[in-house]
Amino acid sequence: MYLILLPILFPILAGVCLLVCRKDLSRKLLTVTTGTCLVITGALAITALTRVKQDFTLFYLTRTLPVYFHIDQISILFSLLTVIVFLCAGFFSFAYMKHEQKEKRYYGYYLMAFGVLNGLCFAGNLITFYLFFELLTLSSFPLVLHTGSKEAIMAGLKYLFYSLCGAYASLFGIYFLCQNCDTLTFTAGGVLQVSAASKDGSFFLFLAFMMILGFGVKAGMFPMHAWLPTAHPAAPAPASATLSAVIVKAGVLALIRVIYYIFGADFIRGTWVQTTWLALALVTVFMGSMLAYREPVLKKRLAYSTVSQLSYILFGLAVMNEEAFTGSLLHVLAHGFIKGTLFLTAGAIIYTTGKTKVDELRGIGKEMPLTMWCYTIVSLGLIGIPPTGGFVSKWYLAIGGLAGDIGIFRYLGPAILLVSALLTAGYLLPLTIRGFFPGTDYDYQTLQKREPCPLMTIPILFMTILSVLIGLFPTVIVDTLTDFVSTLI
Amino acid sequence: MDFVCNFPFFSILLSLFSGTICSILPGRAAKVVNRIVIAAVGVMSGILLVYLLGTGESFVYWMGHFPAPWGNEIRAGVLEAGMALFFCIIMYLSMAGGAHKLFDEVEESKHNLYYILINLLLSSLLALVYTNDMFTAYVFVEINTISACGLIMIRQVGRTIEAAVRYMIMSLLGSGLLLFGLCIMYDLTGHLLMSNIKESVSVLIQTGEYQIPLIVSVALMCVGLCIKSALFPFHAWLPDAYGYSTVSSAAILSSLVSKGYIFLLIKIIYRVIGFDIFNNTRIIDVLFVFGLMGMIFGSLSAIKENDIRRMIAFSSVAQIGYIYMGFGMGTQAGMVASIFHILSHAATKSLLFIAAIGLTEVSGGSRKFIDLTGAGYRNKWAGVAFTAGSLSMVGVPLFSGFISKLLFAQAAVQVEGKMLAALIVLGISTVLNAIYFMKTVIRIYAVTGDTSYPCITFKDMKVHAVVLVLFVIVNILLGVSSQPVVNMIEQGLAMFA
Amino acid sequence: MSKKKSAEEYHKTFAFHFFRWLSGGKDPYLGNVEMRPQKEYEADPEMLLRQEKEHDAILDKVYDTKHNALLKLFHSLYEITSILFCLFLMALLLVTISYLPATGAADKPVNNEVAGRYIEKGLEETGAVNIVAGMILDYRAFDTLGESHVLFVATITVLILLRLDKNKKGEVNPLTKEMNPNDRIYEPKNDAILQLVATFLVPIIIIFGIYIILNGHLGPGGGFSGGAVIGAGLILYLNAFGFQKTERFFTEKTYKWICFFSLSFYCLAKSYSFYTGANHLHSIIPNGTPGAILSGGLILPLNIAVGLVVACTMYAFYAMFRKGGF
Amino acid sequence: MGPNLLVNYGEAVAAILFCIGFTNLLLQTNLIKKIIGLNIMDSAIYLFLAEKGYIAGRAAPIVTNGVTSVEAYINPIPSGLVLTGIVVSVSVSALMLSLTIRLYLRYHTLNLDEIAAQLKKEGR
Repeated sequence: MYLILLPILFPILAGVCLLVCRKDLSRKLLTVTTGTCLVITGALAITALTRVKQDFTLFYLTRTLPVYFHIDQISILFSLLTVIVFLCAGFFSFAYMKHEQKEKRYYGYYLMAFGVLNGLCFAGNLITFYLFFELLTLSSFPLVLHTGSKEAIMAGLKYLFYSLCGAYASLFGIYFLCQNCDTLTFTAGGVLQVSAASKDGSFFLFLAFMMILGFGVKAGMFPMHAWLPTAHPAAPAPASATLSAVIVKAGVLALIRVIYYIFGADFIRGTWVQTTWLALALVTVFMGSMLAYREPVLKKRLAYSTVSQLSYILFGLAVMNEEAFTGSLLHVLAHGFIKGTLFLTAGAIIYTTGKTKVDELRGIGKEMPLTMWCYTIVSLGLIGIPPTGGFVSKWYLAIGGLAGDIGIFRYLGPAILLVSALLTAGYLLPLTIRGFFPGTDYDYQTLQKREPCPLMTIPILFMTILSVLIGLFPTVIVDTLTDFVSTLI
Repeated sequence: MDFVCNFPFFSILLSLFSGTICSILPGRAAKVVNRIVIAAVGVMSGILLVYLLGTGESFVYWMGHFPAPWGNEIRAGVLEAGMALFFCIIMYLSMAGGAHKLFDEVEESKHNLYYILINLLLSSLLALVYTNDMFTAYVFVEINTISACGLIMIRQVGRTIEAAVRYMIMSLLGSGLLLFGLCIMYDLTGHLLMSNIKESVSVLIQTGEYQIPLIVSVALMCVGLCIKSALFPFHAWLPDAYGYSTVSSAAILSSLVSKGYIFLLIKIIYRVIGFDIFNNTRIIDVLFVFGLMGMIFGSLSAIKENDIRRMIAFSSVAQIGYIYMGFGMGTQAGMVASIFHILSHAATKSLLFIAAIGLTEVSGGSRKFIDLTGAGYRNKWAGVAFTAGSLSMVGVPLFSGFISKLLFAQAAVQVEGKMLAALIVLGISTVLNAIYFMKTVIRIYAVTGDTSYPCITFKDMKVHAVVLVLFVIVNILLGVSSQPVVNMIEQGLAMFA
Repeated sequence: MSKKKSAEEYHKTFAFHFFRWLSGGKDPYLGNVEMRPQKEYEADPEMLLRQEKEHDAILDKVYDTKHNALLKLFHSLYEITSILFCLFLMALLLVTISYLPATGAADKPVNNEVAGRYIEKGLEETGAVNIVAGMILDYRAFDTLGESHVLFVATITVLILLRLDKNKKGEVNPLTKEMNPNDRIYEPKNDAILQLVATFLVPIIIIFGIYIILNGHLGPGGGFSGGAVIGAGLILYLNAFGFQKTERFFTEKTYKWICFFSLSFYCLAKSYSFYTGANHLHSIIPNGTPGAILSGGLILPLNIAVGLVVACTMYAFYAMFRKGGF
Repeated sequence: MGPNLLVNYGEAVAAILFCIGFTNLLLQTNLIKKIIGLNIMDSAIYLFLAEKGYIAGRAAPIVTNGVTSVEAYINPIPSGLVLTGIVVSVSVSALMLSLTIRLYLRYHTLNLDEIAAQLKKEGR
């Protein structure tokens, strides 16, 4: 029973202890402690996922609103992603954080964010979800402003305000849902009372839209995406990896929970909300890619790429049929691993060379071949070239889009996805090309191999392999997904 | 009658009498007496609360040898006992948290006077909570006002004295209106005891006699108490009074004194006029509108403020607005939300004041934001506590502020006409809250190169740190286990009727 | 035939003194009474002008009065709204009053069973001939207990604001900095008229005050009014003879202890009576024969306590206002 | 308008006085005048209360010749309230006056606006 609490509470407590602990731990001890905590948390999370079959009510916040945990397939999917990315990025940061200050604080908040994310995945009703959603913002925002420079603080503030505003927009909806739902427990197919839905239909559509916008902030959806490209470059590389791979996925998880488990897909399908949502998602896809294409700074370019790729997922959710939904979930995984790898490679590059702009990185492939090979492989995956993970997910998304009953977007959607894929190639591959083929005037004499230490390369390699594996054996995942996806649609 | 039933009377008389005793004691002994009295009253209220929860019925207590319409009475129910207990906790913590500052800001020979004021303030708060008689309420409102004024100006700088004058002027306007309303009400009903007035009022309403004077008298009493509790357009005295007085005073004033008046208003609404009759007047709409305005304008002024204490003070204006908005909804749920917010705001605001003093101490005594940069590192306990308080104010789950906002929203959803306005303003005000509190939190945790200010560790501030931790615990308790509290409030309101 | 006295001798006679006094030839108090002619206060016009200018300059500097149209607008708006509000309030109250029951009528809701019992049974139940005294000190004694504490807390605040304390640490008391250090300039001159009159009047006033207090339950009067009269007597004495003389019998310590004992007695006595009343116990305090001086149960002692407190408080207010101490 | 305005002329005067006091308290910038306004306001309320207690042709509520009949005396309650009210008003006036003394000693003016301006100039 209480097993479900352990992966949530243990890292949070460990993080608090680290933060409160007064003594200056030696770097080695700190690393070992944090590493152990991370591994234990991962193990606990996996145990909880496999063992816990029961629901668990911790306590009642108000009479009708319990803090309640429940594990379903979506939880398993997101939780696995969280554990893998957090472990990889955590080990990466043991090497990376050497050149940053205040490591203890970083690890403390890192562990807390880990625990909160686990809680977010396990949350069984909307109010618990909201609770952890807010906590996630608060525990991840110290990671953004970690460096303490003026830009970092401003970026952190921007992140905080965008997130809080978004959360309040959704809270607005929760207030009403409390009244008009029998329960806020996540139930496939929605819990909105039929009477309320038929009586104040348009009002609840508006609420749904508010909540989409509100939670969409976290997922970087169009009108409120601006925090993403400022927050990512400001954070240390492993933090941006988790931010981009997992934390923004909290927004996606939120939308899945709200639309499919609270309102119910049938309620939204075919209304102006779906249309607007589709339009916003597509605008974001295209705009993110364009902005990434024009961006010279590597990490910022990757951040814009995140904006664009996340909206692939949102597009899939907005289409609301089985294929698209499966595609979305697959893309959650694929993008998680790919973007994690990309940010980690960017971190490795910054760590070894200190260069941040794409133009400066000529010949980087000769210097750090292993890292750059990983970069290239996952880039191909993100573009959607078979047999990587990105291909499968985009395939499903496109199929779903074409099959969906969504008017003009039926054709517009896949077209924009295609254009955006081309743009993705346009902004990711130049680094590979210049890195491996620096041109004739490159001075090969000064070139030296400076592959980063194994603590950095192994996580990168691991995640690369995972992203390829998803592409090679998608059926394993798709089969498990199909069953419950059909219950949602 | 059980012996426990004497406890409300004991607590009022004990605190009243301790005020007299303190007048002949030196400062240090007065402090001890004061602490013991607050603790004793707290314990008695706690026992009384348990007793009342057990019996499930309120009781009246004769103050003298004569029964209801002739003698004075006090009355205790679950809500009253709970409020008294809560007031004692907050007051004890505020006193303990600000005690070390008292030596810097108040002349030592006047310390015992300070404790006299605190004792009398406690007794007047208790009397306001327990009383069943309108005129007694008026007399103790005056004690409350005067001792609050004393608390403001005991730190004798120009600002506080000016603030005290402004406070007195506004308060006297309020008392005048309250007394006039009271007199008219007396003229119409011939009674001064709340229960008897209520009977007469319901008779008057049924017969349709004296409708206009009745409404006017209710309105006068409401306006009087609104002025006294610093509802939005009458808040001009508040920032200076809370911002410059010594820190215990500020914490007590913002979290208890204004709440005492508000609680009296609740009693008037329920016990004198009757909830339904009150809701049928236009007065609740006026309260609603001013509450909403207070929520927005208070926050806006707080954003513009450059001084941490004044910022917290302005935030009080906004929070009082919340409470009146809850009244204005005119439903039981709104009332419950307001009462919960009274508790939540009291716990949070005093926490913020006490934490703010810890931050200013490590910034050379300056309360300007520019000097507070990085203060959270220099005084870790205060920094963490301030952050916790801010999060509660902003309405982050797990803290008390979230629950009160949730309750307000749930209440608002049930009211047809006022739903949208309430929710929108709630949203705006929350975002504004977030802006200025988060701004402050970032500021105190920003890294600064300036190392001229000293750092403070736990050793230097044991009591202060413990108080801060206790405040945070109270806050989280209210946020996590709100259900028993809400049940208690509902039970108490049911006993009012 | 009377013997003609020499001029020298004549100057010693009573007749000479009398006629000289009659004709105003000599002021008998000359030399006995300090009579420094006091100049009427005239403000230096230049200084006034300067102050005015300073004042304008401050306002100008702080608010930028010339250019601050918003402030002007706010001020005028404030005035207009407050006048309108007051007019509105007045109209409202007048309309309300027009609906109230008629003054002087006997069948108003006010004259109900409550007032009836006070009048009919008051004498029997409280033992006080003065029904009002019986009401405020027995039926509704809790109010009155509160009321005397209002007075107490007000003195405390006045003490906080105006008491001059000797500082041990040698820090500058904010009050001493502000106050004129030479507070003895307010001391009365040796004004013999005042002193003589005071010698006669003060005892009478004080006895009258005591009478009012002791008679509080028998006729009009009571602790508060009697105390105020005694306070007035003390203030007169202070004005006539100065602080040095009053300090011999009335210092801050006296004040403190009198207040303490009176209020403590008040609190304890009333606590006893409330406690017995609420618990339906028999009170041991007898009501006595109505009309006798020792009657009315607790009313007489309470009146004395209140009277002492009020007398001391009145005197304390005055002394504080004058020079921040006793 | 109700029927009793002319009969209740005493109360009407009290109301007008109350408003005069109220306006003074609000609008006067001079502190002493404000305090006078306060006292006018309080006195108006006492007048109001006294009018409430009055019953035509009856005596003050002091038992004379052992007559304890309701018809003999006026209502004692308002008188008691006035007594209590007077004490409150005395206390408040004393407090206000001592505040005024302090402010005058410090700022040499009784004008509240001017004091506010000087405070702003002090910048504390």
